[in-house]
Amino acid sequence: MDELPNQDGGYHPVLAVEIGRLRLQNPVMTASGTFGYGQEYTPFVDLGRLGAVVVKGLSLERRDGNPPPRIVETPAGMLNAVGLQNIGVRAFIAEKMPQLRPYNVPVIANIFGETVEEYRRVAEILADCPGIGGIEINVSCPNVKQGGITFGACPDTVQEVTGEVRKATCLPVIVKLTPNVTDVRDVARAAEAGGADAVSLINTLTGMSVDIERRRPRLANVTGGLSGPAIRPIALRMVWQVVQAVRIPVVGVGGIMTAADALEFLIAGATAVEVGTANFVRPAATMEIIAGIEAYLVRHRIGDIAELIGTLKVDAETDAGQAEGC
Amino acid sequence: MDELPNQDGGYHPVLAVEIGRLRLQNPVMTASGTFGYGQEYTPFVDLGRLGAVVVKGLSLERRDGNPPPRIVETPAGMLNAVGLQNIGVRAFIAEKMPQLRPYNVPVIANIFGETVEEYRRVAEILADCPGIGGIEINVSCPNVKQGGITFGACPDTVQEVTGEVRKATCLPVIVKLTPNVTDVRDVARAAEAGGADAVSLINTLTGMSVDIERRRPRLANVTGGLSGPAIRPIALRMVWQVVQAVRIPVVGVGGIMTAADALEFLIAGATAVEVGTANFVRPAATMEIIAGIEAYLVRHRIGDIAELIGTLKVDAETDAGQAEGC
Amino acid sequence: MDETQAVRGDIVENRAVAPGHFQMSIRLPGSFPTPVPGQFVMVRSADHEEPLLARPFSVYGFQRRRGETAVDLLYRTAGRGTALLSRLEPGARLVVLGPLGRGFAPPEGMKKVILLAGGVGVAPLVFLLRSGRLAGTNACTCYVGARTGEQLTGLELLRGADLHVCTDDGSRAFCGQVTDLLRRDIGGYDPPETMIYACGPSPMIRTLGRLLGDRPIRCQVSLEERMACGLGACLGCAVAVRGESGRKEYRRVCKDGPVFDLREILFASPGGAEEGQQNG
Amino acid sequence: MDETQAVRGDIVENRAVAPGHFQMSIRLPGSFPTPVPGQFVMVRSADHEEPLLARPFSVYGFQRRRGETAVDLLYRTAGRGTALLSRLEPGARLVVLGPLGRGFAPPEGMKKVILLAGGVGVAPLVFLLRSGRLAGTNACTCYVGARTGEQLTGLELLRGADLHVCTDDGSRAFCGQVTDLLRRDIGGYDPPETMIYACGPSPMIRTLGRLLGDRPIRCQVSLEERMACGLGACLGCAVAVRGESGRKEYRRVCKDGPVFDLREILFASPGGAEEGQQNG
Ligand SMILES: Cc1cc2nc3c(=O)[nH]c(=O)nc-3n(C[C@H](O)[C@H](O)[C@H](O)COP(=O)(O)OP(=O)(O)OC[C@H]3O[C@@H](n4cnc5c(N)ncnc54)[C@H](O)[C@@H]3O)c2cc1C
Ligand SMILES: Cc1cc2nc3c(=O)[nH]c(=O)nc-3n(C[C@H](O)[C@H](O)[C@H](O)COP(=O)(O)OP(=O)(O)OC[C@H]3O[C@@H](n4cnc5c(N)ncnc54)[C@H](O)[C@@H]3O)c2cc1C
Ligand SMILES: Cc1cc2nc3c(=O)[nH]c(=O)nc-3n(C[C@H](O)[C@H](O)[C@H](O)COP(=O)(O)O)c2cc1C
Ligand SMILES: Cc1cc2nc3c(=O)[nH]c(=O)nc-3n(C[C@H](O)[C@H](O)[C@H](O)COP(=O)(O)O)c2cc1C
Ligand code: FES
Ligand code: FES
Repeated sequence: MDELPNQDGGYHPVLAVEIGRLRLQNPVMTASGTFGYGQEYTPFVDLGRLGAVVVKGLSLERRDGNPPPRIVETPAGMLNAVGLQNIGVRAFIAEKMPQLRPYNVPVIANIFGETVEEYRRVAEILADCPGIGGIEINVSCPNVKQGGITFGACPDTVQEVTGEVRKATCLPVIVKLTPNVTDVRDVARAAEAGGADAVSLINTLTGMSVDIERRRPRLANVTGGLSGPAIRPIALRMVWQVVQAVRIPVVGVGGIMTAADALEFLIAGATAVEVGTANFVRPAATMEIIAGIEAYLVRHRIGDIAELIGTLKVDAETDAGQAEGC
Repeated sequence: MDELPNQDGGYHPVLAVEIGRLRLQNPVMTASGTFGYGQEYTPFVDLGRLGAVVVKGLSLERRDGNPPPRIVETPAGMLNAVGLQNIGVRAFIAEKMPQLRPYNVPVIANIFGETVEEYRRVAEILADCPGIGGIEINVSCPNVKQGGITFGACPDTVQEVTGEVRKATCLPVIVKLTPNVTDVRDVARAAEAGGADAVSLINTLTGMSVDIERRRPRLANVTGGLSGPAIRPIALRMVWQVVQAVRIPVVGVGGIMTAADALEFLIAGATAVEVGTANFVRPAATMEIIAGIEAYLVRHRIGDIAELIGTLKVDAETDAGQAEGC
Repeated sequence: MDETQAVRGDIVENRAVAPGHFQMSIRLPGSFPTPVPGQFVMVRSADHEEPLLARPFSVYGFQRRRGETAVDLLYRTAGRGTALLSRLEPGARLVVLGPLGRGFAPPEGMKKVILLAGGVGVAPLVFLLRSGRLAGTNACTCYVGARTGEQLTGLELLRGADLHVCTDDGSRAFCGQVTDLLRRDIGGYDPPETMIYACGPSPMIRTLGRLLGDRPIRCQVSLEERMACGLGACLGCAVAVRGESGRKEYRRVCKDGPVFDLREILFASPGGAEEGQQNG
Repeated sequence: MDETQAVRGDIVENRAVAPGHFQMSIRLPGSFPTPVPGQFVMVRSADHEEPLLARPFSVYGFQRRRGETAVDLLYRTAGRGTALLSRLEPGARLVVLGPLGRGFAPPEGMKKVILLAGGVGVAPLVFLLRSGRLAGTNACTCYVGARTGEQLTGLELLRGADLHVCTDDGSRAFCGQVTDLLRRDIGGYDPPETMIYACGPSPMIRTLGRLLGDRPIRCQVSLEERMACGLGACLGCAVAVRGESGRKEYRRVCKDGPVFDLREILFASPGGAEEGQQNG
């Protein structure tokens, strides 16, 4: 309608956001497990331009992971059953951190354990490692003490794990929520109560695929985690719900392939986003997404990304609940 | 390797399956809400060749449904927020059943209510309607008495609704489970305990989509139900879990587009399947799927589909639980 | 009535007719029923899994000649579905579902016919005019508008009619909207003798509704709404109308429309949903 | 070392060379690094959203001439990704990621080189032979097998080598598997002087492992596993090897391979996973 005269030239919106004490130069991070330890993507990504690098999940000791096949493609997505293979937190600090520090990008360590104690110890070991900007707690792992039910399915356990990690470190703590629950807000509130600086969501949805010729699961582990654009609508819905349920920042994850996708999460109230499966499809995806967000802000004359975050206009009172539209 | 001589000619495998007392000539049904009242598809589908026709969800009184936009496409899927628009159970019996009866296909009435009492009354009204082969209870609706939490999220409520419907009718009762729960097996067991003859799953996953230019939800209802191939891996995982958790037949629903997809569910243990979103993409999808299942049985020299159902080979003990493969 | 079909179609032609606007001609099997003006087809690429759902387009032209059957579409690139279609080359294979919906009712003895088109809304009106269905009427006036002069498409097919053109940016002809053109002339039309056929973006239809107000001029409008099935089964394409008892009811654009009597339509509050929204 | 790139490529040629087998030639930007034999590329259509992930293929040939750079692939249609590739026409746009992985190590003074190929596994071995990297060795013997005579592809490119051919169905040459051919001759090769390069389906690699048994012949095999990133980041493409301490470790086919020393590999029990499976 009444277009303003073109003022794009030289317009540089503020992209920086804050997650607790952690300042990110822009809201685009990598999602754990999809970006290795960062180094793998240096031919395509200037790590120094990322909001943060979230590294592959770390445990106290190295872990082998699951037998192959570990991945299978599904419509607009993929299942993975890597099985938390990692080199262990100490080897990470000794071997990988020295390579990451020169980029001057916050490194967020994604951590997991089979007991609350293990979570705490991994956090402790990371606590005074220079270059680590924060800790992301992956609660989507089976809790061996409770018969393999995932930590993330139970608000009380999430609060406990968060609290223990909180005590073990001064670093900003992000709790990464699993979507495989009835009401993700309950778990988000538990993380907040446990002292989390932020929550990130979603981790993968549990899925499965069958080879009908061999009548066998396509993954050696039978089930795996579904990621990719297929899950984006679910992730966005949960992020929107959680934004309304907690006061701490929310990091949106799940099926973000383009700047437009990232903007959906930011508008719905996410303070930052993590890009996962997209890295596999377009190795420079994160760079394209940062550029695309900036271009959108310029086009819409938004001087600071803070003016965009959480500005979703919703008519009337709409229940952020589970009410389905069937 | 050692191929048998070709004996395809004239080989006619048995496709019939049973859901409680209800015998289906083949395991392919339509999914509620995706096939109208059947009539809409007669240019493409010989209704008489279907396993069953599951009609759009019926309530006691007619309902308007939600304002538009009601649907939006997403990667390998779609969100719908139709909002349970329907003509009401009595109008269905008076106006739609007479058109369906001549096809001699079992008609399964999908029903819902806002209170347990409403479910019971709808079931009662259908109880002695000739041509109705069964009732499918949709528990994915907000329970007005419990502040809008869906019936399907709470095992006790599911058991209660199932029990009430069970008392109101002699027809086979199928309980349709929502996937928006932490452990679908708990709800499936509740349906079994309530007297269900079968469970069907999954209904849609709640999702959302945002128009970044207008900064508004793309659906007037904000959230909607995600269906289509995107959700198939999740549906298949849940079906496999439920098959191991209950003794009653399980009907697989979710993202089934082709015979190969249907076969994944059958091999994982589903006695029958429902085809939903595929009808929109290929109106004759159900016919193609029936033909494809038959061709597979012929090719694999399987004389009766019962010899295929639930024959998934899983090595070692694999936990059917929530353990994720991150 | 001939039944709807789902058939393979081959692209014969697919060319840009204006920036972001394309005309596509699709060869169909001879069995494909002849569409009524105002009916539409749903189209998707046979060689792409995505987008999943077919996209609806009004029939812009239809020919059976030299043993070949073809349907023409006029479309603008709105999102990923139409963007993909615009990239397809002649020879590319489509799936075409149609003819769908209820088309325009003939003017039945009305003396005056008005065609009111906004943007690609011209497509079904061109087909209506050229179908010969308006033959009985004495006079036909066309009001055609577009955002820019470049985007005025299909005008050559309206030759012969009394044509009034406008553009939003004034780059060609009258600067303003088709409804402005009509407003100027509306007093001169005799309501009981006049039939309006309209197709265009929702704001145009809404303005038209306000413009006609209580004038008893019959007006058939072709509406758009997001569709999944196109067959009346999914209830996705709802439009709110005043039902028999005067209360709000939803109709299916794909089956009960896409052509509706303008007077039936209940307009949503701009940018949002109608009153009486109801969840679940 | 030249860095991996993600570039646009155009299909120059894509033709069936046998039933279900295609040879594709892709024009690349001149900046694309020259791959080492045994390295691979990941390819997807730039104009299809599905499948999402690129598919890995060994480099079958690589040319820089008349200012043009091109990579050749030899592939069989295994599922929906390769089926889509096989339908693409010259001119279709691809995204190519590569060169990826560690290629074959040169024979380093070995007197005898053996190439052992099953099916499309011939692709990297053809590139190896033609690359000139084997030039230092006196003698090169190729064993090439396929399911049927029709499916024996790439033989013309092995001309000059001492060639032994077989088919599973006996429709051409020796009836049996390449490992049967090798078994017949194996006694005649002097272990410390011989280097085997092998590529083919998993059962072939497994049989080869059993066949060589304790013979101290060095054998480099190119392995296949499902891949997401191709860059070593996702840990999706795991293969079990005997680690330094003798215990099982997983290596990444895409980064640590695809070429491995046969002796390192821990084979899974047929049809299932290895011992020691571990969930979560
Ligand atoms: C009966 C009918 C006839 C139509 N005839 C024509 C025609 O002749 N020429 C033409 O160019 N377009 C026509 N349309 C609109 C056309 O269907 C949409 O532009 C198209 O579906 C958009 O698909 P997309 O994937 O490119 O856009 P999307 O990415 O799906 O959406 C882009 C934008 O288009 C809007 N949109 C999406 N689907 C529809 C829809 N079904 N109706 C209206 N707006 C929509 C969205 O709200 C969004 O703002 C018709 C629509 C209907 C219902
Ligand atoms: C390093 C490497 C080099 C390869 N080189 C060639 C080559 O030169 N020519 C060629 O024809 N093929 C090659 N392959 C195999 C090729 O990548 C697969 O056939 C292809 O990815 C299958 O994709 P699809 O979508 O057609 O099949 P899908 O539908 O994904 O699967 C069909 C079948 O192929 C198997 N499969 C899928 N992906 C792979 C994979 N990455 N590796 C092995 N099997 C797989 C599946 O288990 C399934 O049985 C190579 C694989 C790797 C890892
Ligand atoms: C191969 C793979 C490995 C992953 N590993 C981890 C992990 O170690 N820790 C974690 O918290 N999430 C892990 N994830 C989940 C992602 O971080 C992310 O939450 C999920 O993939 C959804 O985002 P996406 O759709 O953008 O990929 C992994 C995902 C993939 C695909
Ligand atoms: C437009 C639409 C309307 C639906 N309406 C109902 C309904 O009334 N009752 C019900 O139980 N499920 C309903 N569903 C859910 C489907 O029956 C099915 O469970 C779901 O779509 C998943 O299957 P699919 O991926 O094959 O579509 C609806 C789904 C769609 C897409
Ligand atoms: S599009 Fe399905 S009812 Fe209209
Ligand atoms: S494919 Fe990702 S690590 Fe190998």
